[in-house]
Amino acid sequence: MEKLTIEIVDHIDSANVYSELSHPQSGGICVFVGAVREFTNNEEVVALEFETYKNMALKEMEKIALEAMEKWELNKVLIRHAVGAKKVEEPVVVVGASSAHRTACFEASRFLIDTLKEKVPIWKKEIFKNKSVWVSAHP
Amino acid sequence: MEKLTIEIVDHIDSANVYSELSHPQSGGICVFVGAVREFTNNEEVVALEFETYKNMALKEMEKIALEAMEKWELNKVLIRHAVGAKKVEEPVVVVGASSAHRTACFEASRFLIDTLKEKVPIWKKEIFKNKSVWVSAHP
Amino acid sequence: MEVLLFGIAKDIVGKSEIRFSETDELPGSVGDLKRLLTASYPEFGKLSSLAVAVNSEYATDAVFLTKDDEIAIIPPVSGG
Amino acid sequence: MEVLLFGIAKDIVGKSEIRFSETDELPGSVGDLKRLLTASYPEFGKLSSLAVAVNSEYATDAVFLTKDDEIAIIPPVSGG
Repeated sequence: MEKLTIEIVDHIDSANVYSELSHPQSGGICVFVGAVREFTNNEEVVALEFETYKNMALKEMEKIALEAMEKWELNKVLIRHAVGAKKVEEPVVVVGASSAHRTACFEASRFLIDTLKEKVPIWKKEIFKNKSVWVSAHP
Repeated sequence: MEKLTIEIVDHIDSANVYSELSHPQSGGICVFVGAVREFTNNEEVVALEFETYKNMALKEMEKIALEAMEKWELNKVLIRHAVGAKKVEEPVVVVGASSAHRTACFEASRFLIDTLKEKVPIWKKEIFKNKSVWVSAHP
Repeated sequence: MEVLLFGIAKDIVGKSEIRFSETDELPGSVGDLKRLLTASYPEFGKLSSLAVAVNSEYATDAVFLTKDDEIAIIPPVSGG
Repeated sequence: MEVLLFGIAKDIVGKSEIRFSETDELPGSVGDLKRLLTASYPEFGKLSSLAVAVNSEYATDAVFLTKDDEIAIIPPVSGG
Protein backbone atom coordinates (compact mmCIF):
# COMPACT_ATOMS: atom_id res chain seq x y z
CA MET A 1 0.00 0.00 0.00
CA GLU A 2 1.67 3.21 -1.19
CA LYS A 3 1.65 6.11 1.24
CA LEU A 4 1.99 8.70 -1.50
CA THR A 5 0.02 9.23 -4.69
CA ILE A 6 1.55 11.95 -6.89
CA GLU A 7 0.19 12.29 -10.40
CA ILE A 8 -0.28 14.58 -13.36
CA VAL A 9 -3.14 13.30 -15.50
CA ASP A 10 -5.29 14.33 -18.41
CA HIS A 11 -8.55 13.76 -16.60
CA ILE A 12 -9.40 13.61 -12.89
CA ASP A 13 -11.94 11.09 -11.68
CA SER A 14 -12.98 12.20 -8.20
CA ALA A 15 -15.01 9.07 -7.48
CA ASN A 16 -12.03 7.00 -6.34
CA VAL A 17 -10.27 9.49 -4.11
CA TYR A 18 -11.91 8.26 -0.92
CA SER A 19 -10.83 4.68 -1.43
CA GLU A 20 -7.34 5.81 -2.44
CA LEU A 21 -6.95 7.61 0.90
CA SER A 22 -8.74 5.08 3.07
CA HIS A 23 -6.55 3.29 5.61
CA PRO A 24 -7.37 1.07 8.60
CA GLN A 25 -5.61 3.47 10.97
CA SER A 26 -7.31 6.56 9.56
CA GLY A 27 -10.34 7.92 11.38
CA GLY A 28 -10.34 11.02 9.16
CA ILE A 29 -9.92 11.69 5.46
CA CYS A 30 -9.90 15.22 4.08
CA VAL A 31 -10.08 15.95 0.37
CA PHE A 32 -9.95 19.24 -1.49
CA VAL A 33 -11.01 19.46 -5.13
CA GLY A 34 -10.28 22.56 -7.17
CA ALA A 35 -12.65 23.03 -10.09
CA VAL A 36 -13.22 25.50 -12.91
CA ARG A 37 -15.41 28.40 -11.87
CA GLU A 38 -17.81 30.05 -14.32
CA PHE A 39 -16.77 33.61 -13.55
CA THR A 40 -13.53 35.41 -12.72
CA ASN A 41 -13.94 39.08 -11.82
CA ASN A 42 -17.41 38.96 -13.40
CA GLU A 43 -16.08 37.76 -16.73
CA GLU A 44 -17.43 34.50 -18.08
CA VAL A 45 -14.77 31.80 -18.33
CA VAL A 46 -15.14 29.46 -21.30
CA ALA A 47 -12.38 27.08 -20.19
CA LEU A 48 -9.07 26.87 -18.40
CA GLU A 49 -6.00 25.49 -20.08
CA PHE A 50 -3.26 23.94 -17.94
CA GLU A 51 0.33 23.41 -18.97
CA THR A 52 3.13 21.93 -16.89
CA TYR A 53 6.84 21.25 -16.75
CA LYS A 54 6.08 17.68 -15.83
CA ASN A 55 9.40 16.33 -14.46
CA MET A 56 9.82 19.25 -12.17
CA ALA A 57 6.14 19.46 -11.22
CA LEU A 58 6.15 15.83 -10.05
CA LYS A 59 9.33 16.44 -8.04
CA GLU A 60 7.86 19.54 -6.39
CA MET A 61 4.58 17.74 -5.66
CA GLU A 62 6.48 14.92 -3.99
CA LYS A 63 8.50 17.37 -1.89
CA ILE A 64 5.27 19.00 -0.71
CA ALA A 65 3.75 15.62 0.19
CA LEU A 66 6.87 14.60 2.11
CA GLU A 67 6.96 17.93 3.91
CA ALA A 68 3.31 17.41 4.95
CA MET A 69 4.20 13.96 6.27
CA GLU A 70 6.95 15.47 8.39
CA LYS A 71 4.66 18.14 9.80
CA TRP A 72 1.66 15.90 10.54
CA GLU A 73 1.08 12.23 11.28
CA LEU A 74 -0.49 11.08 8.04
CA ASN A 75 -1.24 7.58 6.79
CA LYS A 76 -1.77 8.56 3.17
CA VAL A 77 -1.29 11.64 1.01
CA LEU A 78 -2.55 12.31 -2.50
CA ILE A 79 -1.79 15.14 -4.94
CA ARG A 80 -3.18 14.88 -8.45
CA HIS A 81 -3.28 17.67 -11.02
CA ALA A 82 -4.87 17.70 -14.44
CA VAL A 83 -3.43 19.28 -17.59
CA GLY A 84 -5.04 20.35 -20.84
CA ALA A 85 -8.32 22.18 -21.38
CA LYS A 86 -10.93 22.03 -18.61
CA LYS A 87 -14.49 23.33 -18.73
CA VAL A 88 -16.67 24.82 -15.98
CA GLU A 89 -17.22 22.42 -13.03
CA GLU A 90 -14.47 20.06 -14.21
CA PRO A 91 -11.97 19.18 -11.47
CA VAL A 92 -8.44 20.43 -12.09
CA VAL A 93 -6.70 19.39 -8.89
CA VAL A 94 -7.34 16.98 -6.02
CA VAL A 95 -5.32 16.91 -2.82
CA GLY A 96 -6.03 14.96 0.31
CA ALA A 97 -4.70 13.17 3.33
CA SER A 98 -5.84 10.60 5.85
CA SER A 99 -4.87 10.43 9.50
CA ALA A 100 -5.89 8.94 12.83
CA HIS A 101 -7.52 12.20 13.95
CA ARG A 102 -9.15 14.91 11.90
CA THR A 103 -7.01 17.94 12.71
CA ALA A 104 -3.98 16.47 10.92
CA CYS A 105 -5.79 15.68 7.67
CA PHE A 106 -7.55 19.07 7.55
CA GLU A 107 -4.37 21.05 8.18
CA ALA A 108 -2.33 18.88 5.81
CA SER A 109 -4.84 19.22 2.97
CA ARG A 110 -4.86 22.98 3.30
CA PHE A 111 -1.05 22.98 3.30
CA LEU A 112 -0.93 20.74 0.21
CA ILE A 113 -3.11 22.98 -1.92
CA ASP A 114 -1.60 26.26 -0.66
CA THR A 115 1.95 25.07 -1.29
CA LEU A 116 1.07 23.51 -4.64
CA LYS A 117 -0.29 26.87 -5.83
CA GLU A 118 2.88 28.59 -4.68
CA LYS A 119 5.58 26.24 -5.95
CA VAL A 120 4.52 23.66 -8.51
CA PRO A 121 5.38 24.61 -12.12
CA ILE A 122 1.91 24.47 -13.59
CA TRP A 123 0.44 27.36 -15.52
CA LYS A 124 -3.20 28.20 -16.05
CA LYS A 125 -4.58 30.21 -18.93
CA GLU A 126 -8.09 31.59 -18.57
CA ILE A 127 -9.96 31.46 -21.85
CA PHE A 128 -12.68 34.12 -22.08
CA LYS A 129 -14.93 34.77 -25.08
CA ASN A 130 -12.63 37.38 -26.62
CA LYS A 131 -9.26 36.91 -24.97
CA SER A 132 -7.09 34.60 -22.94
CA VAL A 133 -4.87 35.42 -19.95
CA TRP A 134 -2.05 33.57 -18.18
CA VAL A 135 -3.17 33.77 -14.56
CA SER A 136 -0.92 35.65 -12.10
CA ALA A 137 1.66 36.39 -14.80
CA HIS A 138 1.50 40.14 -14.25
CA PRO A 139 1.30 42.12 -10.99
CA MET B 1 -30.38 22.31 -7.46
CA GLU B 2 -30.62 21.96 -3.67
CA LYS B 3 -28.13 23.95 -1.65
CA LEU B 4 -28.36 21.62 1.34
CA THR B 5 -28.05 17.85 1.57
CA ILE B 6 -28.86 16.56 5.06
CA GLU B 7 -29.23 12.81 5.47
CA ILE B 8 -29.08 9.90 7.86
CA VAL B 9 -28.50 6.71 5.90
CA ASP B 10 -27.66 3.05 6.42
CA HIS B 11 -24.69 3.08 4.09
CA ILE B 12 -22.48 5.90 2.84
CA ASP B 13 -21.25 5.86 -0.75
CA SER B 14 -18.39 8.32 -0.94
CA ALA B 15 -18.06 8.11 -4.70
CA ASN B 16 -20.80 10.65 -5.42
CA VAL B 17 -19.93 13.33 -2.92
CA TYR B 18 -17.86 15.37 -5.34
CA SER B 19 -20.65 15.62 -7.90
CA GLU B 20 -23.17 16.38 -5.14
CA LEU B 21 -21.12 19.41 -4.08
CA SER B 22 -20.02 20.53 -7.53
CA HIS B 23 -21.41 23.90 -8.62
CA PRO B 24 -20.56 26.22 -11.55
CA GLN B 25 -19.63 29.02 -9.14
CA SER B 26 -17.49 26.81 -6.90
CA GLY B 27 -13.75 26.86 -7.44
CA GLY B 28 -13.21 24.79 -4.29
CA ILE B 29 -14.85 21.74 -2.77
CA CYS B 30 -13.78 20.39 0.60
CA VAL B 31 -14.94 17.02 1.91
CA PHE B 32 -14.26 15.32 5.21
CA VAL B 33 -14.97 11.62 5.66
CA GLY B 34 -14.93 10.05 9.10
CA ALA B 35 -14.20 6.33 9.05
CA VAL B 36 -13.83 3.48 11.52
CA ARG B 37 -10.29 3.17 12.86
CA GLU B 38 -8.79 -0.19 13.71
CA PHE B 39 -7.48 0.82 17.14
CA THR B 40 -8.68 3.05 19.98
CA ASN B 41 -6.19 3.48 22.78
CA ASN B 42 -4.32 0.42 21.48
CA GLU B 43 -7.38 -1.81 21.71
CA GLU B 44 -8.55 -3.46 18.53
CA VAL B 45 -11.98 -2.28 17.40
CA VAL B 46 -14.18 -4.93 15.80
CA ALA B 47 -16.91 -2.53 14.75
CA LEU B 48 -18.72 0.66 15.66
CA GLU B 49 -22.44 0.76 16.17
CA PHE B 50 -24.30 4.02 15.61
CA GLU B 51 -27.70 4.90 16.97
CA THR B 52 -29.63 8.14 16.50
CA TYR B 53 -32.67 10.09 17.53
CA LYS B 54 -33.45 10.68 13.91
CA ASN B 55 -35.97 13.57 13.94
CA MET B 56 -33.84 15.62 16.21
CA ALA B 57 -30.56 14.66 14.55
CA LEU B 58 -31.82 15.84 11.15
CA LYS B 59 -33.02 19.11 12.70
CA GLU B 60 -29.67 19.69 14.41
CA MET B 61 -27.74 18.82 11.23
CA GLU B 62 -29.83 21.32 9.28
CA LYS B 63 -29.20 24.03 11.90
CA ILE B 64 -25.46 23.42 11.62
CA ALA B 65 -25.56 23.61 7.82
CA LEU B 66 -27.55 26.86 7.94
CA GLU B 67 -25.19 28.31 10.50
CA ALA B 68 -22.25 27.47 8.21
CA MET B 69 -24.01 29.20 5.33
CA GLU B 70 -24.38 32.32 7.44
CA LYS B 71 -20.73 32.32 8.47
CA TRP B 72 -19.23 31.60 5.03
CA GLU B 73 -20.26 32.15 1.41
CA LEU B 74 -21.10 28.61 0.36
CA ASN B 75 -22.79 27.33 -2.76
CA LYS B 76 -23.52 23.87 -1.41
CA VAL B 77 -23.36 22.07 1.93
CA LEU B 78 -23.66 18.36 2.66
CA ILE B 79 -23.94 16.49 5.97
CA ARG B 80 -24.58 12.74 5.83
CA HIS B 81 -24.28 10.34 8.75
CA ALA B 82 -24.57 6.57 8.75
CA VAL B 83 -26.29 4.46 11.40
CA GLY B 84 -26.01 0.77 12.28
CA ALA B 85 -22.88 -1.37 12.51
CA LYS B 86 -19.76 -0.22 10.65
CA LYS B 87 -16.52 -2.12 10.21
CA VAL B 88 -12.94 -0.85 10.00
CA GLU B 89 -12.38 1.57 7.08
CA GLU B 90 -16.11 2.00 6.49
CA PRO B 91 -17.21 5.64 6.26
CA VAL B 92 -19.54 6.75 9.05
CA VAL B 93 -19.92 10.43 8.28
CA VAL B 94 -19.34 12.74 5.33
CA VAL B 95 -19.48 16.52 5.52
CA GLY B 96 -18.49 19.00 2.85
CA ALA B 97 -19.02 22.36 1.27
CA SER B 98 -18.28 24.12 -1.97
CA SER B 99 -17.47 27.79 -2.43
CA ALA B 100 -15.95 30.26 -4.87
CA HIS B 101 -12.63 30.29 -2.97
CA ARG B 102 -10.99 27.57 -0.91
CA THR B 103 -10.77 29.18 2.51
CA ALA B 104 -14.54 29.17 2.95
CA CYS B 105 -15.03 25.50 2.09
CA PHE B 106 -12.12 24.37 4.29
CA GLU B 107 -13.26 26.37 7.31
CA ALA B 108 -16.89 25.41 6.82
CA SER B 109 -16.12 21.69 6.55
CA ARG B 110 -14.13 21.80 9.76
CA PHE B 111 -16.98 23.65 11.47
CA LEU B 112 -19.54 21.12 10.18
CA ILE B 113 -17.76 18.08 11.60
CA ASP B 114 -16.73 19.78 14.87
CA THR B 115 -20.25 21.01 15.55
CA LEU B 116 -21.86 17.73 14.49
CA LYS B 117 -19.72 15.88 17.03
CA GLU B 118 -20.74 18.34 19.72
CA LYS B 119 -24.48 18.67 19.14
CA VAL B 120 -26.10 16.04 16.93
CA PRO B 121 -27.88 13.27 18.88
CA ILE B 122 -25.98 10.30 17.49
CA TRP B 123 -24.34 7.75 19.76
CA LYS B 124 -21.43 5.50 18.96
CA LYS B 125 -20.69 2.22 20.69
CA GLU B 126 -17.23 0.76 20.24
CA ILE B 127 -17.34 -3.00 19.96
CA PHE B 128 -14.10 -4.63 21.11
CA LYS B 129 -13.44 -8.37 21.30
CA ASN B 130 -14.56 -8.69 24.93
CA LYS B 131 -16.59 -5.60 25.69
CA SER B 132 -18.45 -2.68 24.22
CA VAL B 133 -18.39 0.96 25.30
CA TRP B 134 -20.63 3.98 24.60
CA VAL B 135 -18.07 6.56 23.52
CA SER B 136 -17.75 9.72 25.68
CA ALA B 137 -20.52 8.61 28.03
CA HIS B 138 -18.31 8.82 31.12
CA PRO B 139 -15.74 11.47 32.08
CA MET C 1 -46.13 11.03 29.31
CA GLU C 2 -43.42 9.11 27.46
CA VAL C 3 -39.71 9.66 27.62
CA LEU C 4 -37.50 8.26 24.84
CA LEU C 5 -34.14 6.79 25.77
CA PHE C 6 -31.05 6.48 23.57
CA GLY C 7 -27.51 5.16 23.77
CA ILE C 8 -26.29 4.50 27.29
CA ALA C 9 -29.55 5.89 28.75
CA LYS C 10 -31.37 2.95 27.20
CA ASP C 11 -28.83 0.55 28.74
CA ILE C 12 -29.14 2.17 32.18
CA VAL C 13 -32.91 1.95 32.27
CA GLY C 14 -33.06 -1.35 30.36
CA LYS C 15 -35.65 -0.19 27.84
CA SER C 16 -36.04 2.40 25.09
CA GLU C 17 -38.90 4.32 26.68
CA ILE C 18 -40.22 5.28 30.09
CA ARG C 19 -43.97 5.73 30.44
CA PHE C 20 -45.51 7.74 33.22
CA SER C 21 -49.09 6.62 33.70
CA GLU C 22 -52.01 8.92 34.45
CA THR C 23 -51.73 8.15 38.14
CA ASP C 24 -47.98 8.88 38.40
CA GLU C 25 -46.79 12.23 39.59
CA LEU C 26 -45.48 13.78 36.35
CA PRO C 27 -42.25 15.78 36.31
CA GLY C 28 -43.26 19.41 35.79
CA SER C 29 -40.02 20.59 34.18
CA VAL C 30 -36.87 19.32 32.53
CA GLY C 31 -35.03 19.85 35.82
CA ASP C 32 -37.64 17.77 37.68
CA LEU C 33 -37.32 14.98 35.14
CA LYS C 34 -33.53 14.89 35.52
CA ARG C 35 -33.80 14.75 39.31
CA LEU C 36 -36.43 12.01 39.14
CA LEU C 37 -34.35 9.93 36.74
CA THR C 38 -31.12 10.33 38.67
CA ALA C 39 -32.89 9.37 41.90
CA SER C 40 -34.30 6.20 40.34
CA TYR C 41 -31.16 5.33 38.32
CA PRO C 42 -28.03 6.66 40.05
CA GLU C 43 -25.95 5.67 36.98
CA PHE C 44 -27.25 8.83 35.29
CA GLY C 45 -25.29 10.84 37.83
CA LYS C 46 -22.04 9.33 36.60
CA LEU C 47 -22.39 10.44 32.95
CA SER C 48 -20.25 13.22 31.47
CA SER C 49 -23.42 15.19 30.81
CA LEU C 50 -27.15 14.70 30.65
CA ALA C 51 -29.40 16.68 28.34
CA VAL C 52 -33.11 16.56 27.63
CA ALA C 53 -34.84 17.33 24.35
CA VAL C 54 -38.43 18.52 24.26
CA ASN C 55 -40.14 18.18 20.88
CA SER C 56 -36.74 17.38 19.38
CA GLU C 57 -35.02 20.55 20.57
CA TYR C 58 -32.48 20.81 23.40
CA ALA C 59 -34.30 22.17 26.47
CA THR C 60 -32.93 23.90 29.57
CA ASP C 61 -33.88 22.75 33.06
CA ALA C 62 -36.49 25.51 33.34
CA VAL C 63 -38.61 24.29 30.42
CA PHE C 64 -42.06 23.02 31.51
CA LEU C 65 -43.26 19.61 30.41
CA THR C 66 -46.75 18.62 29.36
CA LYS C 67 -47.93 15.13 28.63
CA ASP C 68 -48.21 15.79 24.90
CA ASP C 69 -44.56 16.78 24.52
CA GLU C 70 -42.11 14.43 22.82
CA ILE C 71 -39.45 14.11 25.49
CA ALA C 72 -36.07 12.45 25.05
CA ILE C 73 -33.07 11.82 27.27
CA ILE C 74 -29.86 12.82 25.47
CA PRO C 75 -26.76 11.26 27.04
CA PRO C 76 -23.35 12.54 25.84
CA VAL C 77 -23.43 12.48 22.03
CA SER C 78 -20.62 10.82 20.07
CA GLY C 79 -21.41 10.98 16.36
CA GLY C 80 -18.84 11.40 13.63
CA MET D 1 22.67 24.93 -24.31
CA GLU D 2 18.88 24.71 -24.41
CA VAL D 3 16.41 26.63 -22.31
CA LEU D 4 12.83 25.34 -21.98
CA LEU D 5 10.01 27.87 -21.98
CA PHE D 6 6.56 27.46 -20.41
CA GLY D 7 3.34 29.43 -20.06
CA ILE D 8 3.66 33.12 -20.78
CA ALA D 9 7.45 32.73 -21.32
CA LYS D 10 6.69 30.63 -24.38
CA ASP D 11 4.30 33.31 -25.66
CA ILE D 12 6.85 36.10 -25.08
CA VAL D 13 9.62 34.34 -26.98
CA GLY D 14 7.28 32.77 -29.52
CA LYS D 15 8.65 29.24 -29.15
CA SER D 16 8.98 26.54 -26.50
CA GLU D 17 12.78 26.46 -26.40
CA ILE D 18 15.77 28.74 -26.86
CA ARG D 19 18.97 27.20 -28.21
CA PHE D 20 22.35 28.78 -27.71
CA SER D 21 24.69 27.51 -30.41
CA GLU D 22 28.37 26.63 -29.84
CA THR D 23 29.42 30.02 -31.14
CA ASP D 24 27.07 32.05 -28.88
CA GLU D 25 28.35 33.50 -25.66
CA LEU D 26 26.67 31.24 -23.06
CA PRO D 27 25.19 32.69 -19.86
CA GLY D 28 27.49 31.57 -17.03
CA SER D 29 24.89 31.68 -14.26
CA VAL D 30 21.16 31.84 -13.63
CA GLY D 31 21.51 35.59 -13.02
CA ASP D 32 23.29 36.03 -16.37
CA LEU D 33 20.57 34.09 -18.15
CA LYS D 34 17.83 36.27 -16.62
CA ARG D 35 19.67 39.47 -17.65
CA LEU D 36 20.23 38.16 -21.16
CA LEU D 37 16.59 37.17 -21.57
CA THR D 38 15.21 40.41 -20.18
CA ALA D 39 17.52 42.40 -22.45
CA SER D 40 16.33 40.49 -25.53
CA TYR D 41 12.66 40.30 -24.47
CA PRO D 42 11.71 43.27 -22.28
CA GLU D 43 8.31 41.66 -21.59
CA PHE D 44 10.07 39.41 -19.06
CA GLY D 45 10.73 42.50 -16.97
CA LYS D 46 6.98 43.07 -16.59
CA LEU D 47 6.18 39.67 -15.04
CA SER D 48 5.26 39.32 -11.34
CA SER D 49 8.31 37.11 -10.90
CA LEU D 50 10.80 35.16 -12.96
CA ALA D 51 12.43 31.97 -11.76
CA VAL D 52 14.82 29.52 -13.36
CA ALA D 53 15.04 25.79 -12.81
CA VAL D 54 18.27 23.89 -13.34
CA ASN D 55 17.87 20.14 -13.70
CA SER D 56 14.26 20.51 -12.58
CA GLU D 57 15.03 22.27 -9.29
CA TYR D 58 14.53 25.95 -8.52
CA ALA D 59 17.93 27.67 -8.78
CA THR D 60 19.12 30.97 -7.28
CA ASP D 61 20.82 33.61 -9.42
CA ALA D 62 24.27 32.45 -8.23
CA VAL D 63 23.94 28.92 -9.64
CA PHE D 64 26.43 28.24 -12.50
CA LEU D 65 25.16 26.84 -15.78
CA THR D 66 26.87 24.28 -17.99
CA LYS D 67 25.68 23.23 -21.42
CA ASP D 68 24.57 19.81 -20.21
CA ASP D 69 22.14 21.23 -17.64
CA GLU D 70 18.39 21.06 -18.25
CA ILE D 71 17.43 24.70 -17.89
CA ALA D 72 13.88 26.03 -17.74
CA ILE D 73 12.31 29.46 -17.40
CA ILE D 74 9.59 29.41 -14.74
CA PRO D 75 7.20 32.36 -15.05
CA PRO D 76 4.74 32.92 -12.16
CA VAL D 77 3.07 29.56 -11.48
CA SER D 78 -0.72 29.31 -11.29
CA GLY D 79 -1.69 25.70 -10.75
CA GLY D 80 -4.63 24.55 -8.67
